[in-house]
Amino acid sequence: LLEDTKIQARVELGACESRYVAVKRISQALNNELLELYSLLDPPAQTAARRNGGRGSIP
Amino acid sequence: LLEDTKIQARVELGACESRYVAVKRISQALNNELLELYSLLDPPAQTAARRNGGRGSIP
Amino acid sequence: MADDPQRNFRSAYYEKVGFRGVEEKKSLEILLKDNPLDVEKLSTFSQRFPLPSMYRIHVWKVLLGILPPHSDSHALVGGYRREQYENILEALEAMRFINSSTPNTEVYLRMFQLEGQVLPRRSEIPPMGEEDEDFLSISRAMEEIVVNPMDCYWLIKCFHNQFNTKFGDSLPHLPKSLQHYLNQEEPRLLNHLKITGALAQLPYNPWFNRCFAGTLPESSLQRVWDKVISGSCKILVFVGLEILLSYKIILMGMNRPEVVVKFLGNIPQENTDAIVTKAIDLWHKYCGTPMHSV
Repeated sequence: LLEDTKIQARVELGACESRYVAVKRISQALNNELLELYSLLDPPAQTAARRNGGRGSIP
Repeated sequence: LLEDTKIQARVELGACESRYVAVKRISQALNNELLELYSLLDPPAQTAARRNGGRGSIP
Repeated sequence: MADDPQRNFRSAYYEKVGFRGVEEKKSLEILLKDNPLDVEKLSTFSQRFPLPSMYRIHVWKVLLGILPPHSDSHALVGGYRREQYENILEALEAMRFINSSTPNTEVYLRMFQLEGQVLPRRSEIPPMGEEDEDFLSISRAMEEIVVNPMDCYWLIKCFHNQFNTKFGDSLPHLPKSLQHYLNQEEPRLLNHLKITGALAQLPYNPWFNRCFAGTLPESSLQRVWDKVISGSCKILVFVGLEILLSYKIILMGMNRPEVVVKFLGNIPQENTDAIVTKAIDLWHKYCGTPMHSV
């Protein structure tokens, strides 16, 4: 029964994982599109965008 | 022990779920931002925006 | 073991010379070795004793559910937490909501808003509301206590959420409760505050909604938050009460409510440690030494 519970848990976690990966891809695509669009819109800000692009770069 | 395993699994799934929900909301926010930006652009691009707008709508 | 006279003597001695924490630290270390961690016991410990500063952040993370009780889940869950944090940050940067010069506290607010689906449109960002200011105030204090930005965001978010979920309904009753205990301790002061009209204007929002963030310096504040995070909002009443009692003579000499408000909005920062210690004693006196988190 314990083994059973563990397997079930692993399956559920795997399902959650794949749902996450799917949406993460979408958000990545939107993210890239947004960066691209901004770089077309106002070139001067482009430099700023690239500078800030490094994730986790909170001072 | 069985109860313990169940609790552990629930906590792990909860954390995975929270990460999933967050990325879903990120997609929505990026999508809104893109739509707003496209609407500022010239009309042909606006049409394109409408076409692309569907992209972020996650099932 | 509690009856061991030698041990009691030793504890009393430690207490006198300021080493009271030695035995508490040892018993906390034993609790922290448990796998899975007993969250109930950790709450009770934190209600009864001050947390040693070296374990404070860790215990807060467990009590707020950021770290799971099972140590073999830490790596997995820690990874999820990190990704969640990084994803949000990356999106806000792409949206140009934040950049490298945005203050951390504002970054945390925008992250929190995005997660709560209340991120404003970037073209029409409204001025900060009262709730935003409460969040920022707590963020500023947490930032002084927690060095790592990712830990800091998770702690702010979960502290804020837990506090409002658990105590949201109790918050409106805290001013009445404060009056009740002030009446027990110092009816003359209560009367004076009533007559001058200051009672209705006490800084209830910074005291109760912001849990004294911005009122107390962080070194004192974290000892109050130990109690809040482990399950008590009543402690806030006693900290407010002790502030009033500590400045009784000054307050009795003030006859205009705006003077009282101004004074309490900017209390001297020197003896806040003593105020918190006395507040915790009063809280134990009226509410008992908790065996369970209440």
